[in-house]
Amino acid sequence: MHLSVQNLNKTYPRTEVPAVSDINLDVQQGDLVALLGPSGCGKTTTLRMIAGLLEPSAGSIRVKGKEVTSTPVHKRGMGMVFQSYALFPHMSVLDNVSFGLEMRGGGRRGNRKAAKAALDMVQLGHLAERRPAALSGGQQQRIALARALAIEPTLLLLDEPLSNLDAKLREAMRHEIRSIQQRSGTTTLLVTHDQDEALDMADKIAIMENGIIQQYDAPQEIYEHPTNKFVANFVGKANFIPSTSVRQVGEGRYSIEAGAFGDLTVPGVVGIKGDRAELVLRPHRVRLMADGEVAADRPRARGQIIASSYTGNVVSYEMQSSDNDRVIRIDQLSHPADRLPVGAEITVSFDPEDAYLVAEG
Amino acid sequence: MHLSVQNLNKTYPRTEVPAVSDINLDVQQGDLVALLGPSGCGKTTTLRMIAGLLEPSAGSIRVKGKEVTSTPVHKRGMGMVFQSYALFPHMSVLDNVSFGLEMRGGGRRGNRKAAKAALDMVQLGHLAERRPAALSGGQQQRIALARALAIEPTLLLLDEPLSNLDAKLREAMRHEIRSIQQRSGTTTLLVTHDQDEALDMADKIAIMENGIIQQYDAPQEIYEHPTNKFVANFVGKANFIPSTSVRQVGEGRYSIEAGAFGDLTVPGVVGIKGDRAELVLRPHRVRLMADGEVAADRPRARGQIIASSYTGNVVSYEMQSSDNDRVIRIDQLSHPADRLPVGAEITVSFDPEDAYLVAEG
Amino acid sequence: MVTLQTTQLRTGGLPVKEKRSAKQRAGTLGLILPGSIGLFVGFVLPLIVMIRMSFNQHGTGGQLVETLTFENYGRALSDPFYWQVIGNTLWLGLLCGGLAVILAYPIALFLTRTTSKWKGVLIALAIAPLLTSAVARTYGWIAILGDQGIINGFLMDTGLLSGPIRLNNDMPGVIIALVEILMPYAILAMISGFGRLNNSLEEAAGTLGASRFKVFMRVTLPLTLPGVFTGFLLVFVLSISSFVTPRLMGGGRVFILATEVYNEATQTLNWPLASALSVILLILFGLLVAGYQQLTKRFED
Amino acid sequence: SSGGGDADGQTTITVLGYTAIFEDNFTQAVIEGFEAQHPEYNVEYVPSQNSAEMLGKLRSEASNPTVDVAILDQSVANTGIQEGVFAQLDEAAVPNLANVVDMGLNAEGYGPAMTFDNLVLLVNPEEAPEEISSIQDLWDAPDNSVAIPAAPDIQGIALTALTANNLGADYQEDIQPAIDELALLQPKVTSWDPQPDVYQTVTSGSAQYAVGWNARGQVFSDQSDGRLQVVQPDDGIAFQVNTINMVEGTENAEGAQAFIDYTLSKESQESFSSAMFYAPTVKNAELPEEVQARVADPQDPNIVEIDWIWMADQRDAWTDLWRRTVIGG
Amino acid sequence: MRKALSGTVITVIYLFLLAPIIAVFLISFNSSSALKIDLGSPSLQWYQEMLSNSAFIEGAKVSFITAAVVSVVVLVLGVPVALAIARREFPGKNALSAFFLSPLLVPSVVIGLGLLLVFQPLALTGTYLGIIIAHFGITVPYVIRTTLMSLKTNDVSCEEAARVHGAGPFTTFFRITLPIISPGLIAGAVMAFIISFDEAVISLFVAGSGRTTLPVEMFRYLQYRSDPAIAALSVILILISVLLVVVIERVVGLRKVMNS
Ligand SMILES: Nc1ncnc2c1ncn2[C@@H]1O[C@H](COP(=O)(O)OP(=O)(O)OP(=O)(O)O)[C@@H](O)[C@H]1O
Ligand SMILES: Nc1ncnc2c1ncn2[C@@H]1O[C@H](COP(=O)(O)OP(=O)(O)OP(=O)(O)O)[C@@H](O)[C@H]1O
Ligand SMILES: NCCCCNCCCN
Ligand SMILES: [Mg+2]
Ligand SMILES: [Mg+2]
Repeated sequence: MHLSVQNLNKTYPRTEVPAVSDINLDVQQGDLVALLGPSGCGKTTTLRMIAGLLEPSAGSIRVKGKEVTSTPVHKRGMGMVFQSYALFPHMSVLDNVSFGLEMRGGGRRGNRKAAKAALDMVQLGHLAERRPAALSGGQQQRIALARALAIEPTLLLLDEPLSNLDAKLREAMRHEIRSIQQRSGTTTLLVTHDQDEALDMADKIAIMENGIIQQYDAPQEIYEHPTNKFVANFVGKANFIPSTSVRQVGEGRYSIEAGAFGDLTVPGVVGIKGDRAELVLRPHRVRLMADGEVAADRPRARGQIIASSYTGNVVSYEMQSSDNDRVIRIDQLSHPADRLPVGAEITVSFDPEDAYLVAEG
Repeated sequence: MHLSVQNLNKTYPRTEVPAVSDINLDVQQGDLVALLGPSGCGKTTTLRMIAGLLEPSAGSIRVKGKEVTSTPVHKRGMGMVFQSYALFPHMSVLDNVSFGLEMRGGGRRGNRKAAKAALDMVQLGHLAERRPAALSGGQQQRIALARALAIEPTLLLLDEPLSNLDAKLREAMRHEIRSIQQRSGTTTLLVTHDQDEALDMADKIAIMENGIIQQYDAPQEIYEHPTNKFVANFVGKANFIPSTSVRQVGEGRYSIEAGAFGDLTVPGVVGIKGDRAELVLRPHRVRLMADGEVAADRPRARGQIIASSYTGNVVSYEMQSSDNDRVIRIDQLSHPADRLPVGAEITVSFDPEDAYLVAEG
Repeated sequence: MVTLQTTQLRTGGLPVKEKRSAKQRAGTLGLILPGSIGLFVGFVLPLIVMIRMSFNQHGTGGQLVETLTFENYGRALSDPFYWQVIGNTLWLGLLCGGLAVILAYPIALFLTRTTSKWKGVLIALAIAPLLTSAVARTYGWIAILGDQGIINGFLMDTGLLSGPIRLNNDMPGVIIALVEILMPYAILAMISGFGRLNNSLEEAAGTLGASRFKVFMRVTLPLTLPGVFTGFLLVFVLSISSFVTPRLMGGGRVFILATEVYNEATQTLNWPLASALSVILLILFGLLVAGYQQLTKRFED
Repeated sequence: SSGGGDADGQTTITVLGYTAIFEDNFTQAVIEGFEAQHPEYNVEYVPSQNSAEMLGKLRSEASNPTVDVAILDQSVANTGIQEGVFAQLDEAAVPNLANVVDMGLNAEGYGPAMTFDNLVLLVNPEEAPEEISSIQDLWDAPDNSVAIPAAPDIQGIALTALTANNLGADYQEDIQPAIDELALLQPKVTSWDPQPDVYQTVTSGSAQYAVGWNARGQVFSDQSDGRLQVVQPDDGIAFQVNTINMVEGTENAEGAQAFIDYTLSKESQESFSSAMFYAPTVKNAELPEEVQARVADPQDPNIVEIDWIWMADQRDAWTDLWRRTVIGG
Repeated sequence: MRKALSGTVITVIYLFLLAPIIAVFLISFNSSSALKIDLGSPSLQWYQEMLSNSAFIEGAKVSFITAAVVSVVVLVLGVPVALAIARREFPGKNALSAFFLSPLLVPSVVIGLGLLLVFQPLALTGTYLGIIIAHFGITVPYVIRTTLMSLKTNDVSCEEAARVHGAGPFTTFFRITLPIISPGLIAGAVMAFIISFDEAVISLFVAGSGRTTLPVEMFRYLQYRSDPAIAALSVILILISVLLVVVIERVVGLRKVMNS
C-alpha cells in the first residue's frame, strides 16, 4: 500500500463539528484516487493533512509503510498543485520549477536540467523564461504540475487543479494530467467536486459528505452500484422510484413493488432493512418503446411528455406517468427524425438488471 | 417584425478592428433569440447597442417598425437583466421591481400592485421586503427578471443571466426563464456563450464570431446543418472528416470521397466550391457495429480504441482508424456490459444522411 | 445597395452624435470646474505666489523688495549651513523611513496573516494613532523622553542612572517620536502592498521542501518588498516635511528645511528666503520621489 | 476699528499687542484706567504671538488699516517704520513724550518705548547645585543644565552682546570672539529652544539655569512657590525695548495718540510696572520699593546699551553664526 | 517557542506604537503639574483646567466648525470631480486625477507658506474663510480617492439597469449612484473632518493672530506650558478619534478607507 490513511480526524479550533471524521483510505502505488464531494465536505482538509499543511486532531498517515504524521511539511517530499496554482509570481517559470530541486540541494546546472525536463514533460519548455503572469490559465496549470512533479514526489496532491479553467480547456487538461500521471507513475490524490472529472480521471473515487467517506470504489462501481441515495444522486442523474414490499431474495437481490412498474426483482445494496427502499434508475437506461412493441418481462409505464430539453447530442424528456404523479426523466441520443413533442403519449421500460436498489434517503 | 437590426456596426474609440460588423437580425414577436458565441465576439456590444447603452458607429435599430437608434436609453422601454443582476442594493426587492414603473409615473399603489404581480410571476412574492443581499444567487436572478418584466418591456434583453449560477441551479433556471418568457409572451434577446443554454432555450440562435453573425437559425438547424466549420465546431462536438473529389449532385447534395469511409453521397451546405470539403459527423451518430454485422450501403471504417472516457451516462471512445492517422470520436450511452477496453479493434459506421458537408475551415 | 445605406446612415447619424457629445462635454466641465477652481485657489495659487516670492529681495531692515533676483537661491545654495540643513533633512527622512519600515514590517505581516477574530481591533489599534493629533502624540513623547520623563525617571528611581540622559531636545528624540508617529502609514502601505503574498504561495514553497527560513527569504520577503518600498517612501516623504515634532522636540538643535522655512517666515520675516527654501524642498521632494519610484519600478520589473 | 463710532457715541481704538499674560496685565493695569479716564473711547485689544507676526499683519493691511496702535519690539518696529507702516507722533497730542527717558525716544518722532525689560538669569534653587550671580557663571554650570533661547530669539541676541561686553569687545566691531565664547557653552546647554518656554523649563527642573526676561521671570517666580528664582546678573544689563506706535493711515489719530499718551503717563507706567515688572520708560514714575528692587533701572551704570535698530540688520548674520558655531548645526 | 518569540516582538512594537497615547492617558490624571506620570492621588483637575481654558474651547469651536464646513464643501466640490473621472471620457483625465491627488505630495510647510503669502495681503489669515480654503486643498485628495474607490468597486451595471428601466441621468445619480457610493462618501467626509480637525502645520501659518484651530492652540500652549491640561485635552481628542474609527469601521471598514 503506497498511502495509508487511518482514522483521520480534524476539528478546527473554535468549531464544534469535525471537518473530517474517521477517514480511512488506502491508495495503491501508481493509482490516481479522487476525493469527490460537495463544497465544504472536507476534501481540502483531508488533502492538507496528508500534505502536512494541517495537523490532524487524530489518526495516522503512512507513506510506503512509514508513519509521516508528525513529519514537517517540507520534509514529506510530496508534490502539490493548488487550486490557484500558487506559482511564485516573482520568479521565472524555470525558477518556479527548479525551486523544489534547489531546496533539496544539488548542483545548479543539474537542477536546471531536471527542471527543463519537467517543463518538457508538460510541453512548455519554450516558456521557461516567462513570468507566470504572462501565461494563460491552462499554461499556469501545467507549470504548477511540472513544479510538483520535478521533485519526483512520493505522492502528488492535486486540489481542484482544473476548477479555474473554462469548460473546453478543463476537458483537455483532464486527459493531459491523466496521461502525465500515468507516464510518470506517480501515486496521486485528486480533490474535486466535479463528478465528470472524477469519473473520467480516477482509478478509484472516494465520495465524501460531511467529513465522512460514503463510498470508496472504482468509478463504474460508484455509478452503477452506489451504496446509498446520496452517492447515487451526487454522481450522475438518477430517477428514484419509491419501492414497497421490499424483500430480500438473495445476496444483494430483492423483490419489490415499484409503483407503476409493478413487481420486480432487482439487484441492490447488500443488507437493506425494512420493506421500503428506492430504486435508482439512470435516465439513459430508460427505453422509449416503439408503438406496439412488446418486450416480455420488462417493466413498463405509460405517460405523457411534459417537458423536453435539447442539447444537440442528447434529448431529455420528462414523462408524467399516467397513474400516479411520478415524473420519470429519460435521456436519449438525439436524432432529428425521432424528436417527440411535449404532450406526446409514450410508453417506457427498462431492464431491471440496470436498476439498483438503495435504502431510503 | 418585432425587432429589426440593420447593418449594425461598432468600433470602440481608440481601437482598430470593429467589435461588431454589419449585424443584421430580425426577431419575431414573442420569440426568444439567443446570441451565442465565444468570449469577445461582440455579443454584449450588440445587446448594449440595442438597449441604448452604447452608441452604434453605424446602422439602425427598429422596434415594431419604429426607428429607435437615437432614442436615449431611458426612453426605449426595454427590460434588461445583467450578468451581475445589478439589483439596487439599497432598495428592498419590491422597490427594485417597482423602480421601472415609478420612472413611468403612475400611482404608487398601482405600481406596488403591479410589482407584486411581477414578483409572484417569478414565485418570490414572499420576499418583497428583503434586501437583495439577503437572497441567494438564483433568487436574485429571478428578482432581476421580475424587475425587467414589470415594466412590460417592448423587448427583454438578457446578458448571460445564468453564468453566475452553479451548474445545477443554472439548468433549473433555464426552464424557469423560458416558461416565464413564454407565459408573458415577451420578445427576448439572450446573450450567452453556453451552447447548451442556447440550444435548450432559444427559438432561434445567432452564432457570432469576431463581430459577425455566422448563422442565424433554429437550434436544430444550427446543430444539424451548420453553415460552416466554425459553427459546427462551436456548437456540439464534431468529427471533421476531410473529403476530396467533392462534386455537387443536387441542391445541397454532394458526392465525396471521405477517406477510410470511401465514396459517399451526403447532404451539405449549398454552394460549396472546389473539390475539397469537410464532413461533419457528430460523435453520437457514429455507430459501433456488432461483430460480423453487415449493414448494406453504410460507410464503415475499422480501427483501434486509443482512449476512452467515462462520465457515467456517456462513454466516449477515440478510435484510430487503421488505414490512416485519423482519429474518430464515438459517443455511446454507457452500459457496463458494453464497455470496450482501450486497444479493442472495432468497426464503426454511420448513416450518410446524418452527416453534413461544410466548406474547408 | 448595402454600402449606400450605411453611408446615408452615417451622415444622417452625425448631427445626433455631435449634439449628444457637446452636451456631454458641457456636463463634464460642470462636474470638474468648481472643484478645480477650489483646488487652484487653495493649492496652486499659493505655490505660484510662493515661487514668485522666492525671487524677491529681503531688504535692509527687513523690508520686502519686489524684484527679480536669484539672490535667495544663491544664498541658500552657496551656504554650507543650508547644505547641512538639506543633509539633516535627508538623513532624518532616511533614518525614520528605515526604522519605521523595520518596525512596521512584522506588524503588517502579522495583520495580513492573522485570522484572529480580533483582527479588526488589531488593525484599528495599529492605525488609530493616525487619527490622533500629532501634537498630542508629540506631547506624549516629551513626557516619555524628557529629562524628567518616564524613561529617565524610571532609570533614576531605580538607581540605574544618577543623572538624566538626553533623549529629548535633540535628533534622537525627534527620530524616535517621528518613527512612532509615522509608522502607521508604513503599516497601512505595507498591508495594501502585500497583495501578492498569499498563504498558498508559502505553503507551496513548504511542500517543495523549503524550511520556514527559506520560505521567508525566497518567497515572503521578495513578495512583500513592493509594500516595503511604498511604506519607506511614504515615511521618508512625511518625515522630511515634518514640522511639529522637530520643532517641539528638537531643542533648537535640529535644523531641517521645514523648521528653517517656518523660522524665516514667521520669526525673521524673510519671506523671500523662506520661499526659496520651500522651493528647494519642493524640488528635492519631487526629484527624490520620482527617482525612487523609477528605481523601485525597475526592481519590481 | 479705525474711527468707528459706537451706538453710545464711543470711538473704538484698536490696539495690537502681545498675547497671554501681557494681554491680561495690560488690560487690567492700563486699558481699564484709560477707559475710566476717557469715557469717549473704547479700547479693543488684538493679541498676537510675536512682533514679527504683528508686522506681518500691519503690512498686509497697509492700504486699509484696522489697527490704530501697535505695541511691539523696537527692532521690528523699526522695520515697520522704514516700510512706512507707522506714523510720526504729534508732540502736542502726546505731552507725556516729554517724560520719556532719552534712550526711549525715537529720533524721528515715531513711537517711543513703552516698556523696558532686561535679560536675567533664571535659577531653580532646589535643583541647582550652585548659586550664580553673573552671566559668566553659566560657563561653570554642570553639563546639560542650562536652557538658552538661541538666536534668532532676541534673548540669544542680547546674550551675545553681553558676552562680547564681558570679553571687553565692542559687539558692533567684531562679534566673533563672543560667538566663540558662547560655543564653549555647548555641553552645558540642555536646550537651545526650550519647549515649553524657559520659565517652565526651569520651574519644572528640566533645566537648572536659564537666561530669560526679567518681567516674565518675576511674574512666574511669584507663581512658582520659589521654584524659579530671578537673578539680576551683576556683569551687565541688556535692555529689550517695546515701543508703542501709531499706525500710518489710521482714521483715528487723535484717539490713538490719546491712548499712547496715557500709556506714558506716570500712573499707567507705575501700575503696569507693578503688575508685570517692566521698567518704566518715563522719568517721573515712582515705584514701590519692593517693586523697584525687582526691576532694572534705566539709569543703571551697568547697562550694556544695545542698538536694536542697528541690530535689525545684523540679526540674520548673528543667527547664522549661532547656528554654525554656537549650536553647531 | 517560535510563536512566543514572534508574539513578544509584536507586543513590544504595539507598545511602542501606543506608548505616547498611554503616557498621555496616564498623565491626564496627574496629581501635579509635572511632565511625568504622577498618580499619587489621581485627579480630574486637568480636565477641569482644560475646560476652563478659553483658548482651547475657542480653538475647539473653530476646529469643529472648520472641519464640518470643510467636509461638506469638499464633498460638494470633490464628488463631481470623482464622478467625472470614474464615469466620463475626456481628454486630460489622467492629468486631472493626478492634479487632485498632488497636494498629498507637497510638504505641508510649503503649502502653509504659500497660503500665508496669498492670505496675508487679502487679510484672510485667521479667518474661517482662510482656514477653510487652506483645508480644502489638503482634504480633497482623500475625498476624491475614497469616492473613486467606491465608484470603481461598484460597477456601472446598477446605473445602467436604472437607465434601461426608465431613469434619466439625474434620477439615476440621486436614486442609484449616490445611495450606493454613500459609504465611500461618508468615509471621505470623515477623513476630511479628521484631517482638517487635526491639521496643525498649515493652520499654524494661516492662523495669524485671529481665529485659530485647536491643534494650533495646543502647539502654542506647548510652547509656553506643558502641564497635563494638554494631556487631558489629548485624551478627549483620542476618545473622539476612537469613536470616529468605530463609526468608519461600522460603515465601510477601516482598511478600505485608509488604503490608497
Ligand atoms: N480554517 C478553518 N477554520 C474553521 N473551519 C474550517 C477551516 N477551513 C475549513 N473549515 C470548515 O471545514 C469544513 C471542510 O472544509 P474544506 O475546505 O475541507 O471543504 P472542501 O471539501 O475542500 O470544500 P470546497 O469544495 O468548497 O473547497 C467546512 O465546513 C469548512 O467551513
Ligand atoms: N469599452 C470598450 N473599449 C474597447 N474595446 C471594447 C470595449 N468593450 C468591449 N471591447 C472589445 O470589443 C470586443 C467585443 O466585446 P464584447 O464585450 O461585446 O464581447 P462578448 O461577446 O460580450 O464577450 P464575453 O462573452 O467575454 O462577454 C472585444 O474584443 C472587446 O475586447
Ligand atoms: N501634504 C501633507 C499630507 C500629510 C497628510 N497627513 C494626514 C494626517 C492625518 N492625521
Ligand atoms: Mg476545497
Ligand atoms: Mg459579454
